[in-house]
Amino acid sequence: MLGDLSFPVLIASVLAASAPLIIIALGETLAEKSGVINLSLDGVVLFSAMAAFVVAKETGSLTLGFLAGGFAGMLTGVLVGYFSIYLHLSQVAVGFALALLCRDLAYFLGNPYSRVQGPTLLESKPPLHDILPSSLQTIMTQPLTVWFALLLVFLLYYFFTFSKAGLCLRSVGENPAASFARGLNPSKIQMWAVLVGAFLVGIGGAAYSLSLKPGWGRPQGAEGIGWIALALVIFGGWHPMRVALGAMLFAFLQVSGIGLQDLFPGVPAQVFQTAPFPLMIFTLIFMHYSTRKSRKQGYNENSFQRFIGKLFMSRAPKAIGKSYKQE
Amino acid sequence: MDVKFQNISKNFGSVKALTDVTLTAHSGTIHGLIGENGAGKSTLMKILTGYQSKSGGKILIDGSEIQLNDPRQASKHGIGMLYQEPMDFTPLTVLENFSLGSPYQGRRELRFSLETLTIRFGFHLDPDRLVEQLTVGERQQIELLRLIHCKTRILILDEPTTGISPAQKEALFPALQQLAADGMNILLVSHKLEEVASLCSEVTVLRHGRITHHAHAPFHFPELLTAMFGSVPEQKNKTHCRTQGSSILLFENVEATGERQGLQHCVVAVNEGEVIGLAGLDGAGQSTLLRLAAGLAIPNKGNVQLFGNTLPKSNSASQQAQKLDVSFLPADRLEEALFADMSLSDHFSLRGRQSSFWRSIKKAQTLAKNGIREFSIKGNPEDTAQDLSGGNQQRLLLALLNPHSRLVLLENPTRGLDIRSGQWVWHYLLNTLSPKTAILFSSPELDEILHYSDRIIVFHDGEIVMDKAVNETSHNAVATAMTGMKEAIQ
Amino acid sequence: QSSAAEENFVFGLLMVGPSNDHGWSQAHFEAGKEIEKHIPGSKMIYIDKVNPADRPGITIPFLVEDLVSKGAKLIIGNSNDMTDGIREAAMLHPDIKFIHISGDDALNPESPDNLSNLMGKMEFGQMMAGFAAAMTTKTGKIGYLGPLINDETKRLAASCYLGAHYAWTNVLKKDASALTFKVSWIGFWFNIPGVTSDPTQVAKNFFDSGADVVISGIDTTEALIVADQKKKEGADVTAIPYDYQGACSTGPDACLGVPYFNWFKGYAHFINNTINNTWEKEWLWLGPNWADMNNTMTSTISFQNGKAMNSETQTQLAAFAKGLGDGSISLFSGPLNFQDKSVFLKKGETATDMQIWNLPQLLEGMEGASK
Amino acid sequence: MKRLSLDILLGSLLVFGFTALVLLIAGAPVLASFKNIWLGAFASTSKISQVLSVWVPLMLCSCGLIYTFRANLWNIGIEGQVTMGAIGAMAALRIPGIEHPALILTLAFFASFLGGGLWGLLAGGLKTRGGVHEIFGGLGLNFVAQGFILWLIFGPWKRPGIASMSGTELLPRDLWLSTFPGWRVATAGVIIAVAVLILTWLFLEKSRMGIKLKAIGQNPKAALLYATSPERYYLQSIIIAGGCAGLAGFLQVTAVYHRLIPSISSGYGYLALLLVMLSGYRIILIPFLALFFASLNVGAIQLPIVLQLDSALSGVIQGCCVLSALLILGLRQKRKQS
Ligand SMILES: Nc1ncnc2c1ncn2[C@@H]1O[C@H](COP(=O)(O)OP(=O)(O)OP(=O)(O)O)[C@@H](O)[C@H]1O
Ligand SMILES: Nc1ncnc2c1ncn2[C@@H]1O[C@H](COP(=O)(O)OP(=O)(O)OP(=O)(O)O)[C@@H](O)[C@H]1O
Ligand SMILES: [Mg+2]
Ligand SMILES: [Mg+2]
Repeated sequence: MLGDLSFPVLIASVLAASAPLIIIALGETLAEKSGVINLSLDGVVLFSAMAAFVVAKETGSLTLGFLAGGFAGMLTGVLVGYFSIYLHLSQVAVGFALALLCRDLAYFLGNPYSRVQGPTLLESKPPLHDILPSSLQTIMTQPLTVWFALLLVFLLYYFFTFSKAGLCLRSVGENPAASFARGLNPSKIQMWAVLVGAFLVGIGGAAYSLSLKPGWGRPQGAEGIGWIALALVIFGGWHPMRVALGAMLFAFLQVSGIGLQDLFPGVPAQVFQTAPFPLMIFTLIFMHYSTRKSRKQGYNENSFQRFIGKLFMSRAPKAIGKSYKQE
Repeated sequence: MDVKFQNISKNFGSVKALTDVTLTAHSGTIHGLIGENGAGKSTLMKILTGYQSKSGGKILIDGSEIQLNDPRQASKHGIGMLYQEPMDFTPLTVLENFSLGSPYQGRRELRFSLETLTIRFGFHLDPDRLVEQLTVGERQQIELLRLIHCKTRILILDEPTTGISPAQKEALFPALQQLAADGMNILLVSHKLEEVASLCSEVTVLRHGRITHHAHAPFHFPELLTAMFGSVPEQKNKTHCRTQGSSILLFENVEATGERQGLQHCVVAVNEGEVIGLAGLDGAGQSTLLRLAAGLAIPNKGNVQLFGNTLPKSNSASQQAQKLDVSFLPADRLEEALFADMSLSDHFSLRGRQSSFWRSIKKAQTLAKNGIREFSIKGNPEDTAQDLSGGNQQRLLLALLNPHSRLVLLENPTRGLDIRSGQWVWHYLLNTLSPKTAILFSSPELDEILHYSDRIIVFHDGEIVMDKAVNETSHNAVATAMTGMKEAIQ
Repeated sequence: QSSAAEENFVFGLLMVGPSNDHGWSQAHFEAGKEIEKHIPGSKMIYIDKVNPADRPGITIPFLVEDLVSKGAKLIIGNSNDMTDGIREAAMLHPDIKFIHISGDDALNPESPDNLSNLMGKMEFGQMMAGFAAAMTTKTGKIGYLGPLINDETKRLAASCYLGAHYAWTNVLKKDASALTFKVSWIGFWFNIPGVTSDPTQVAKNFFDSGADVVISGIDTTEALIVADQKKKEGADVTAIPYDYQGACSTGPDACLGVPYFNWFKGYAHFINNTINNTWEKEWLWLGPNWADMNNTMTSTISFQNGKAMNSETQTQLAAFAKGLGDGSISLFSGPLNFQDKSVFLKKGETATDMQIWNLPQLLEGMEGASK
Repeated sequence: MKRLSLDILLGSLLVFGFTALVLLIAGAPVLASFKNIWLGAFASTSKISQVLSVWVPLMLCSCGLIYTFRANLWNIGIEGQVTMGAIGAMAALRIPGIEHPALILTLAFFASFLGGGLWGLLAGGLKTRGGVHEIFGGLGLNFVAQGFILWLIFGPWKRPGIASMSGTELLPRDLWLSTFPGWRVATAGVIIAVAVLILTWLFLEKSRMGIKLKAIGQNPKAALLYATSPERYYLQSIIIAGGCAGLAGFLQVTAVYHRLIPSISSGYGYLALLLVMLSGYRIILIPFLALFFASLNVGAIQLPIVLQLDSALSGVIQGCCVLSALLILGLRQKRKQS
């Protein structure tokens, strides 16, 4: 149906293509759960992709490359955090300016490194590769970033749902004043969430330049991904699993868009490539509409209904976008 | 552990919330703290939990001074507070709310602790329910259990019974007494004299940020009421020359959400020229009623009729009401009625229903100048609204009031005003506006209501518990009705 | 400064992509450097990424004006997409000479006299690429990563297919139906995220769906990078980049070879004519120097073998090139049908240059969109 | 006044310091870079007029954004509004059978306003009716507009023979907006930009609508008490913003590119967002800042030509300006509080 890709291959490509996006979107989820919108994603992804590639190229070490990507992300996180949490400036304004700044900074500083060969992260065989059925072999032969992304989904899910620290972080995003009243330090918690989130965004950026779209250049190929990640967080209702599913859906649309070219020869190829972006955002709008009623009623009696409700209802952290000022 | 407040004072900018408060609460007792709205009770308690900083004074525990810069330090000293406005996380579950701020425990143990405590206090709480689906009372129950679970030794309860049913009270009160008997120091903030009387061994009354009364059980209610609300003023002869005419505002069995309990079974008719005071504790339903009449809130059931027109149940209701010359002045002026960063003359430009496309800045300035002169506003046309003092903000709002208003709705019209400004406001409302204008106002000051209104409507927990002409009632009757004491109403 | 400009012959180069793209633009850039070396007194000034996505709001006439103000006497625009801008600039500056790469304005009698066209007969290069690919593939599936659909790209893809078809049926003597040649267009000469298909993803899809050789027709080297990555992971795949002699360096182990341009000869021709005042409006379509294909001075089109090409293919390819050169192998000759089965060339017919230049659709046997 | 100049001085120092640092990291000569940007923008009339041709659409977008910022809306969909304006203009220009160029151009003018305005209305409707934050509605619509223009250029409006990224076929010469001899910027464009600036100033400072927008932006709740419906004014402001952006699209088509190209908006919408933020939402500053931004954009072309640097430096400077301004604002507020 979709070009000549067999089903396992399709799954494998979708997994591979979605991994960096999952990491980025989860980083943003972490920050937003604590109440801070980091709108700078689109630039930060490129900036960290550039930093990661340059460091990996210079040192020959992929590990250092990924770390450099993470720290480049974190550096921007410091700015977002300081400006919005401690100076109480508009998170949207700071993030937007930073998005454009980081993008251009990446292009400017990365120019000498464009289109040169550098280290790339390769696919590796899963353990017990040889006794797996061949379709599983295909699906599970993936670069480490894929495993990291999947692991991160579960880690973050566990963190938010079961851990004490995760609960504290969520509580700050819902009602920082109440968290303060219970002895937490909302500003500090938010700062940590932003920093770790930005670190993950940086890792995601590095996953682009070191694994999915190896190399650096203008364009790198990760442009526009930051905006999609922001939309995914909403699409996923701030729930790690759903965010990840959203990222996979987006990757599926991108991968299959290429095959659609043959099915609809009259439609220009470019249209299929732009389509996932608006589709993503309009799914979001649709979701918003369809869950509005049920969110208003919000009464789920038995545990099964509660489970379904948790799965499909999306709700922003209550204090999102407003930083806490202590009286 | 005994707590001693020594010469505590607290300023919010120029507002003196507390002045020189000295008070001791002993362990093993329940100490009551009462006073009218805005007396400073909550502020005093928040200082004890480190949630707010104090401007002056000391806090001593068992005789030694302690530093309380944030709630964490307070909780180390065993101080915990049940806040008046629920300080919880509505999208989280009961269990999660219970665990936040508690010492670390496994989930299973936590659940077990919660369940044991609910049984002990006779509450009914499903640990997995979302808190947003609970009533305010249930939310306070969680907080209370959490505080007890956290081994709090100084327990502050700021109006713990706002949403609690009589049956739950019967479980709660003995439990509190038991806790006190076990050596806990409980500070109880309340408006409900009955509760205070049945629980506390000592009571302190705050008024305008100062201590006005201190008493040990048994209590003499009239004395307490006087200390709370001020001296009962003698009834002056009213020299109103207002004409009372046909009915202009009708509430037909209206039900609406808003404030704490919303509004239920509300039937009210207002006539031309009437001045009606809405009495009740904070959030008992007065504000919801005013907003319904102004078209700013939409009833869930029933209709609001203005001058024979039923207000539409849509966003256009407020414009409709304004077309019918209804004016509304909210209590929170900067939040709800003024534009903090805009100049006074800009406010005058916005007023009214001029249809011209352009606005004349000159004209607005002239209007502003006239307004400033007529209403003695301390300020210039170019000043922004936030530059004005609270009193002058209220004068500005009055200057902006539609002079042809047929119905004026005021929420706490003298909030933050000194006595003379307050009198001036009333003079303006009663004498400058047309005598046919009806005035509906709410106020936390009982004296004000008794003094200016022709008719008093008293609210309690979202229902109207009394609706009488002012001559047919008394200060005491209203005060007791406000606090929900049924027997005194008859 | 003007005196310095008189001593030197300054020429300007407008490149559509980055000057270090290891592809189309870099080939031009290097040719400019060669000119500086071989024509005394010549000096290149250049600007790259001349496309509306990278330089929003900047138009060709403005850039030309800037280059002219810096003393340029001749301006080269290296993209088909600059057609309108170059023509407009040529009209605004009648005393400056213009070369538009890959266009055919000069064939139009109404176009300005100071504007010439230059192109290389890459058809031959692509035939060799196709040949090498068919000799190498084990699965019989070849992917062609196409840019956007126009006459130039259609004829290049078709040439590539013809080369592959020749190798498959005439050299390997295999059944024509066992060869799949699939073209996927990304929408532009290089990746513009959110606008074009992602070439990395397209190349991956090719390999994932069974192709083991991908030929790139775009300006950048994504196909080779993906092949290199796959090769390191143990897959037996190769790729053929495009345009630039050094393109293999981004993934040498997976590089089968690269058909590339040497713009030096064409540049030198026009620049010498300008210096010697012998300029005339020309439409120049230069081919390989069959005698010495890899001579950068004389051969405009060439094929550089890569590390991944085995020695047998190398000898066969050399023989094939020889055949193309002496005319014993002529691939654009009948019987040939278009993709929609209509007849392109009858048996015995050979296509004219213009028929090839304006190829209306892909050929029968190729998969992929023609419009 | 003294404080303002101090702020500007401090801000410039920050921006200069950061940019110099970036240049040093890239191993580039700092002063030469600044000098070349300056020369690249102002060294000749051709350059100045190129600066103006960037200034015009920036002005139009910024003026539009002032309306939405007044109402406290984040109209990030402005990019798509420029694109839809350009599409509207092109649609009008393609109407067959109209002989008179002036008539077609006038038609295109209004069509572009309409195209941008309706696109704005869509984002506004999603906000007021759908409860979708304008940032996400706007972003989605940007992508939709991008897809739409690509479809037109590669589909129904493609060049005869070849569809290409270089856009639709060139407009006939008589539909090009005329320029003064020797200038590259369309006279009509400058006039439109100045007129829109004056109108915006009049609307926002002198009309009742302006004051109402400001009121709604500051306190939508209070606006209700002044018989002003926030929803209506949200929609009005975003329609006007979209319309102004649409006019920028009209000029991009008729005065700059003379055809429709995929990236017709040239990123001016996003740049204008930065610009308006930097201006602190003051109309008076907008023409000057637009000139500053435009000269950076144009002047930075010299970096690759002369110094072999990437011209993205202009974007770095622009972003840095906004962040520095925010930083200074934040620190001032913080000091005021304590
Ligand atoms: N954060 C604040 N900023 C400014 N003023 C405040 C603040 N909190 C309280 N106040 C003012 O301090 C005074 C005391 O308020 P407080 O909340 O202590 O009253 P209370 O006695 O608890 O009243 P109630 O019975 O209504 O709860 C009031 O005048 C109030 O307006
Ligand atoms: N932020 C400010 N900027 C400029 N002037 C201010 C500001 N805040 C207050 N003022 C001015 O300072 C004076 C005192 O204000 P303040 O609020 O302390 O008055 P107040 O004594 O509380 O009066 P009221 O009883 O009317 O509330 C007023 O004239 C007011 O206009
Ligand atoms: Mg209180
Ligand atoms: Mg005051």
